[in-house]
Amino acid sequence: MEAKDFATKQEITWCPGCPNIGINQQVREVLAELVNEGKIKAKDIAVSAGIGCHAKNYDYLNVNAFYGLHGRTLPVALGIKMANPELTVIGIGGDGDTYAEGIGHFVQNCRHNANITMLVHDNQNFALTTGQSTPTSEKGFKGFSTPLGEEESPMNPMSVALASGATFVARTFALDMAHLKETIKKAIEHKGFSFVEVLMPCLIFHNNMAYLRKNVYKAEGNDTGDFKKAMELALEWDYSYEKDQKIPIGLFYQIKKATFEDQWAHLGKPCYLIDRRVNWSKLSEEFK
Amino acid sequence: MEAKDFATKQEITWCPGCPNIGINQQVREVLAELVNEGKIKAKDIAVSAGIGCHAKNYDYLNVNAFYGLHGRTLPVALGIKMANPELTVIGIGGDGDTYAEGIGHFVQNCRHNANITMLVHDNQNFALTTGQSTPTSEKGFKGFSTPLGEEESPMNPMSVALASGATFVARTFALDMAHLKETIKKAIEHKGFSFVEVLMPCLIFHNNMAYLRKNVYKAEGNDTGDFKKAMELALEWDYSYEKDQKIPIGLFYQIKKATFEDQWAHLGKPCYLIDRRVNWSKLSEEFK
Amino acid sequence: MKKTILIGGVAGQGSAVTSRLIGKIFCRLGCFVFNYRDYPSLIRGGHNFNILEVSDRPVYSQSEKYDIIIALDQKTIDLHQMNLKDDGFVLASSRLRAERMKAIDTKPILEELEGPQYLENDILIGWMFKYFGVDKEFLFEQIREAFGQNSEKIEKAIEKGYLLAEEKEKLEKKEGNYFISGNDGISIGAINAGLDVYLAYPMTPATAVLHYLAKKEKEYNIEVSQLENEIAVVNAALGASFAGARAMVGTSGGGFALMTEAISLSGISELPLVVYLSQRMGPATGVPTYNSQGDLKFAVNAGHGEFPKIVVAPGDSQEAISRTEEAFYLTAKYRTPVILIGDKHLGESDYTFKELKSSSVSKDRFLSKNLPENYKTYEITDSGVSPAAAPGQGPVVRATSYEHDEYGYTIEDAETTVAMNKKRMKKAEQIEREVSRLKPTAVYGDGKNLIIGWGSTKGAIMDALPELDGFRFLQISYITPFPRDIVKKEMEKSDQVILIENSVTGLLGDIITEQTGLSVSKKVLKYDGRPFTADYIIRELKK
Amino acid sequence: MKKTILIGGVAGQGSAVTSRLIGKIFCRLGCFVFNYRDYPSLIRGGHNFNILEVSDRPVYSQSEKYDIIIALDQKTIDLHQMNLKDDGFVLASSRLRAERMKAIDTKPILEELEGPQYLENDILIGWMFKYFGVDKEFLFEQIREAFGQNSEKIEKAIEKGYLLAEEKEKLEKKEGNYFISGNDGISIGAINAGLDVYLAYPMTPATAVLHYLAKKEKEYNIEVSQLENEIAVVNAALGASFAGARAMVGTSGGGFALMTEAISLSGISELPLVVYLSQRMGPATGVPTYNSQGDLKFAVNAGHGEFPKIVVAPGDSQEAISRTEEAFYLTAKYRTPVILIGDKHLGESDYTFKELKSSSVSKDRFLSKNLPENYKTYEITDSGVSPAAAPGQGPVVRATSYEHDEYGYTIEDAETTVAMNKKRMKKAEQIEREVSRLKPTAVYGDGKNLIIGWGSTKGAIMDALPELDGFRFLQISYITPFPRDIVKKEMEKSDQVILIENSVTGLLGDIITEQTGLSVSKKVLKYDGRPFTADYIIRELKK
Ligand SMILES: Cc1ncc(C[n+]2csc(CCOP(=O)(O)OP(=O)(O)O)c2C)c(N)n1
Ligand SMILES: Cc1ncc(C[n+]2csc(CCOP(=O)(O)OP(=O)(O)O)c2C)c(N)n1
Ligand code: SF4
Ligand code: SF4
Ligand SMILES: [Mg+2]
Ligand SMILES: [Mg+2]
Repeated sequence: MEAKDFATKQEITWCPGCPNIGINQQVREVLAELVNEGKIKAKDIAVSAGIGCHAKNYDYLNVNAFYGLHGRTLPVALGIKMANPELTVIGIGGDGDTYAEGIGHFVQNCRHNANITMLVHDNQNFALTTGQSTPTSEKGFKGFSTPLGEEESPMNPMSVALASGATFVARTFALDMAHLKETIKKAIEHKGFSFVEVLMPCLIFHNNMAYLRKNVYKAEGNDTGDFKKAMELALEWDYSYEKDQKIPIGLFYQIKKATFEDQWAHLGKPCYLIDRRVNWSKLSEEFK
Repeated sequence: MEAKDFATKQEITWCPGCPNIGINQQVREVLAELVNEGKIKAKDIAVSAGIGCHAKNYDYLNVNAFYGLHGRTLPVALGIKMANPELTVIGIGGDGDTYAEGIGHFVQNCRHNANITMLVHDNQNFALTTGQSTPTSEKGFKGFSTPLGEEESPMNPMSVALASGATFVARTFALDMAHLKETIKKAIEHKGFSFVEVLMPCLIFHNNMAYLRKNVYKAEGNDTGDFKKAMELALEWDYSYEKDQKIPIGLFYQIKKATFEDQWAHLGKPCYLIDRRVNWSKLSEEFK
Repeated sequence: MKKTILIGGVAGQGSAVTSRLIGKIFCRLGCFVFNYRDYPSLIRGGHNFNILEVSDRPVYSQSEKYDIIIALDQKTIDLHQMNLKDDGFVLASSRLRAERMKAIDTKPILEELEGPQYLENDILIGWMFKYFGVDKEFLFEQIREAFGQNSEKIEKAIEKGYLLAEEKEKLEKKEGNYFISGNDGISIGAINAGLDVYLAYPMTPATAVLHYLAKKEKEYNIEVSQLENEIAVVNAALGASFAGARAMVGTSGGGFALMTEAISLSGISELPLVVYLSQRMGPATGVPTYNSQGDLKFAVNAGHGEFPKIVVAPGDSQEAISRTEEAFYLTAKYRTPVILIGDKHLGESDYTFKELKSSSVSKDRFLSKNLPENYKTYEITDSGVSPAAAPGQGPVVRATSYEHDEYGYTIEDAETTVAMNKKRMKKAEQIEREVSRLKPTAVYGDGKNLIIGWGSTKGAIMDALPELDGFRFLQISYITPFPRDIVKKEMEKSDQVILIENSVTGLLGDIITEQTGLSVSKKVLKYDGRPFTADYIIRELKK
Repeated sequence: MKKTILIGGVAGQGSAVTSRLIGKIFCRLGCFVFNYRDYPSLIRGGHNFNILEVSDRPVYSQSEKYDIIIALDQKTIDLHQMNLKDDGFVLASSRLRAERMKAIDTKPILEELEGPQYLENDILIGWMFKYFGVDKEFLFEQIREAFGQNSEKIEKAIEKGYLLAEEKEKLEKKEGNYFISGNDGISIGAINAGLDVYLAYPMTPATAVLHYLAKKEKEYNIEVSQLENEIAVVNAALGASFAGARAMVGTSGGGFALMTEAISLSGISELPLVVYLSQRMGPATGVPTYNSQGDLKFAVNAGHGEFPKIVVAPGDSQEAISRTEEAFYLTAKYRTPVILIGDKHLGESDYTFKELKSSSVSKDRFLSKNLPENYKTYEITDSGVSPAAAPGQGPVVRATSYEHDEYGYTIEDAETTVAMNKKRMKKAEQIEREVSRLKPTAVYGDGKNLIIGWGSTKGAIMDALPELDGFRFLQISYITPFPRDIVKKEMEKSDQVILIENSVTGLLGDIITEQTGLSVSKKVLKYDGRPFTADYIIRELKK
């Protein structure tokens, strides 16, 4: 298979040059590779998308997909996994989607540790609704809902994910194709909840391209099994732009842990293949 | 003023001996002290309560109070503060309330850093609904919704609060009255979002009294300005009971930071005192 | 024979457990029992009580006057003895005081048994069953079955009580009956319908379904999970549904409100979903352990935008079983949300039936086989129903919250928007036809005046009916689609039309007018959180 | 004079900004302008267009045939030129191709100005205003006012265009009018009502209110915040309301669904709350930038349990102003939630008025002074309304989601539950009386057939009315409490009754029947996401 087999014929409605295009391309590359390596089956891929520019991937990926409600990418992904543990489930969310509307699901899914991959397209604004501030928007950001400049400090999704118990925590950069690809691939291969924060400029409402290009560096040789080290990496950049700060990308943390599915090993196979003829008299007997 | 002035005449419906009673007592002690020290005014105290055993405090505290919806303690507290920055706002939540239904508000309010105090009565179960598992229930916990034993690992609210940007992070123990009182007092005095995790046994559904009594110790001499040290303290106990683990209580972290209210200094005084006669022709002129 | 027995005590003393045990024993003797449960929102203390209505004929509600009050504390006596019948009495330990009382000196017995305080309940049980002339061995069998290993002391306590009483009546043992609550009915109906995934966040009075199903998780190989909140619950259920599972969620009004956005999603994405809404007294947190039918119009109109929806209201535990099975059938076949609306009274009361019947509706998953490569999730067909598929079967399967074309790709143009709305609304016509075959209404009795009710009021109305000359009862079980023609016909041929509802404003009355243009002539409403009794209805209708 | 001008291009080319500028200039000339906005859900690319209806008489809707198409891209021409009037033409750069076209060679001008591409829009504007005989200096004044510092190049571009055109008409400058969108009307209505706190989470088509108010935050000393989600928004608003603030939230259907639990809380806690629900095409995410009135019944029935609620639907920007002021007045006085229901078409269209009027309702906070020490938040009074207070005033103030006694302490007993429900429902009677004085309906025209509509359909209906012999128009502005008697009387004295609604099923029709028992004879429905035009209505009614 090739990446193009995972493309659809739908007209792209992202802005010309939007980094979402590159992310989409790399997701398709990774899927093709994993299928070719026999690690996953094309028919068994399922994407759960939020609502936002990021989520338009739903229309541009030729795989099983659920375009849910804004903020609910993760519960949907978890539900898919519950019903069919054989599926390779990938969540695609935005920073608004995942860190604002859906922040509660994010924290709890880091803990649930179902074997799903969550890609957050963090462009530090609500882009599709024309550029308002999100929890990762930097202090001073002037969006339409903060015309006088955002006054709060941004949250740090990396440290929140770590503190919430995620077993795979990585950051990548939408303009570094090789890194993007490698990171997404590792995330899908990880058994458990894989969180990938994808830093991406929004050309229209939050163009941090120059800053990111200048300051992003690849964390290498870090001990990905060490929580404290991971937390240090996470805290290196505070999502602000006041001065140059180094921004590490790469795999920060990865550990092995029982997955959510391990809880319900009794289910075993896709629900829809289970024949559930129930013995009614046995079932009702309890009440006799 | 005395603690009893903050009591009401409502019949207590907590179980006999429930640690909620002690927490209620200490909250009243602290309020009386703060009033007597001239630091707050009795008429300017406002409590926001969730729904659960913990929240029955609404009926047992003789102060302005809002008994909101399950999980919404923090948005209500924030709203109160917005409308009247002069109020001393105290949120009272449970672990179900704050870490399950309301976990999203918890993370974001740690960041908002409004000058409010959030007391979480963590009895590691949904008590009022007869003992189901919450995000802090330990693996193996047998509640009615997990009769086969909880299979997930608990979240660690201390580390999540730290990672989310809380400026005051403390843990106390409901059966240590002096510590409880001291901690709550410090929390109310802190300018910014103060998070106090109150470990408490639930006599009926989660009685960890012996374990807590044995393992709780007071963290002393810790550098409360050092994030990493605070994180280490936070991670000392993982909310499990498989083996004895030391459980630090005390102030883990405290820093100074601009509060949410600093954003809207333009409001200045309680909304209800603002005279808002608007010049209509000036207002509508823009559209001419 | 007809006896009303009230059992009361502080929370934790076990009036709920005790009443269920007594009820079950009567059922096994062939009696009909209705068990009403009344408790405040607290864990220990306060005042809990149950009312057991025991009869040799079918009975569906509790009475207002008691033959026996089994008092576990003084408050029970103080609050309820004024409602003793003239020949009624209080049965209690001699540490308590009542006017007409069979006082049992339980203290020495408890000391002898070195048993915990709750054995007092068993002493009283023993006394009472002797009073009713129930065979001791039969009693012990029941206890052993109920408590297994732990039954020894309980048996002894029962025996002690038994020995102290005199036989007053002689209950003949007949063939045993089934004794089941509405919530248990919902639960086994769901299992029998082939439930794969049940998700919930605890909320009274729906929680018992979560508890029951969690216990059965391994035995029936179902996934039962409590997630972080109701929004996670309902969206995960839709994720599961997308992936081919039969999914159900359960909650009460507040949690239901949080689910309404996703109910709309179920509508446009055409993903099957059963939502069990167990009502309690609102608004907001309200009176959380008390009853109301006040969410009806909210449920019927739940979710933004327009899409077909099914709202079905069982009237007792047997109906809970079969309507739940129908809910799964309809949602699988027509791929639109079904709201199963009950309430505290239905869910937490125990009902008796000679047999429990499962519904004959198909248990099929309605998934297509031999899917074309070019599969269209939202294919426009004559019926509006598209052939369904699950991811993993082969072709790409899509589900979306956006308006879409047949493949499920996002569209925004006028024509496709219209076409897809038409497609979905066509299903509403199919559903209407199908539901008309599922007995959406029932008429009991044959007076010229018509009582209309829905849901849990059925019990009290049924028990009142024999006393109400000239009244018949129309039970409406499907609220959406509304059985317009039947209701209209019944109303038109009646003198008076009386709505009976546990609500402040009489919500079904609004729906009836909306759907038929006709108005009810009178509303008998009750909104104190307590369910109707037959006596209450009789009084109101004889006014 | 009546002209219809379509302006279109890809998103980002500025058709929205350009059309608003043109509209505003016409308004300042004394014309009446209606500006319709049509755009898909994307940021760059696609196809956006506006339709400007310009007339010397009041006009409230867009037409289907155009006099001028100002095309910024070829797609605009390809999609719309078939709707040119016989004497209509396309105005565009000569890089584009159309059948009947005034082609302007913009390239050399842009090169000369070394300006960005968007100056092309200004060249076309200049051309067009010359064509209409508008004075150049007047034009420049407008540009300078609109763009301030940045106006220089724009002026030059306009001048270039101006010089290329020939004057065809001669627009007399009359006294200028106001030009305002529904969302802006809501915003200034709220400010004028004394708004303290506006909270929202962005959601089309309500977002413009958040944007407008955020800009005014300092000037009017109001707190405008975007919180983590709609649930935080509405609960924080109630917290603020408790603390004495006039609080409002704004959202669309999906966010509204998430708020319904708290709407119920507003009901039982008796905390004032204004919820602005700006509808779009659902269900779920639906067609997010397109129009619908499909949430009406969801809004009317929003929230579990029973409590008084007010639902008011402005029909244009002027009504948006005054109905918003009324919303604040009613919620402050009666302490129950008010839903201000609008839609994309109302919110994002610009309307013209000779003057903008503010409502005469009281702007009082309705907070009591001289509170007794023994203050009771929920004191039972004859009117059902309790004297209100804010924490900080002195005595303890309470608010609760539980059922409660007069002090606000939790109760669970039957009597108090009934008393408090009665108390709250008494307010509904007061509200009904009060609303009857707020012109809940309006009748336009005087035919024997009745058109009924609500909300944004007013515009097209008003514009159609002069062409519809024998029809009058009943606009219903208060949906709850429903103006039962007026509607009934109007319907009864009419031959035909036609409901016009942007929905699939005709939701107001259901409400009319529910409230009056009467049915409309015909429904003219449109559910393609696009608003009605007068032409469409005329065609449908002449069928
Ligand atoms: C419940 C709900 N609230 C609000 C919206 C409106 N909405 C659509 S997309 C969006 C923001 C998207 O931001 P983000 O997730 O960061 O995605 P981006 O567009 O930046 O990729 C919002 C608020 C919605 N669709 N549903
Ligand atoms: C939206 C909503 N969902 C569920 C409930 C039911 N409910 C009431 S209290 C409670 C749990 C309380 O747990 P916690 O916050 O830990 O308080 P505790 O009783 O343990 O003190 C739940 C789930 C509710 N009231 N509202
Ligand atoms: S608005 Fe930003 S994120 Fe959205 S498509 Fe354009 S560049 Fe990409
Ligand atoms: S159930 Fe637990 S938390 Fe609730 S009152 Fe009893 S002991 Fe306290
Ligand atoms: Mg974003
Ligand atoms: Mg708890």
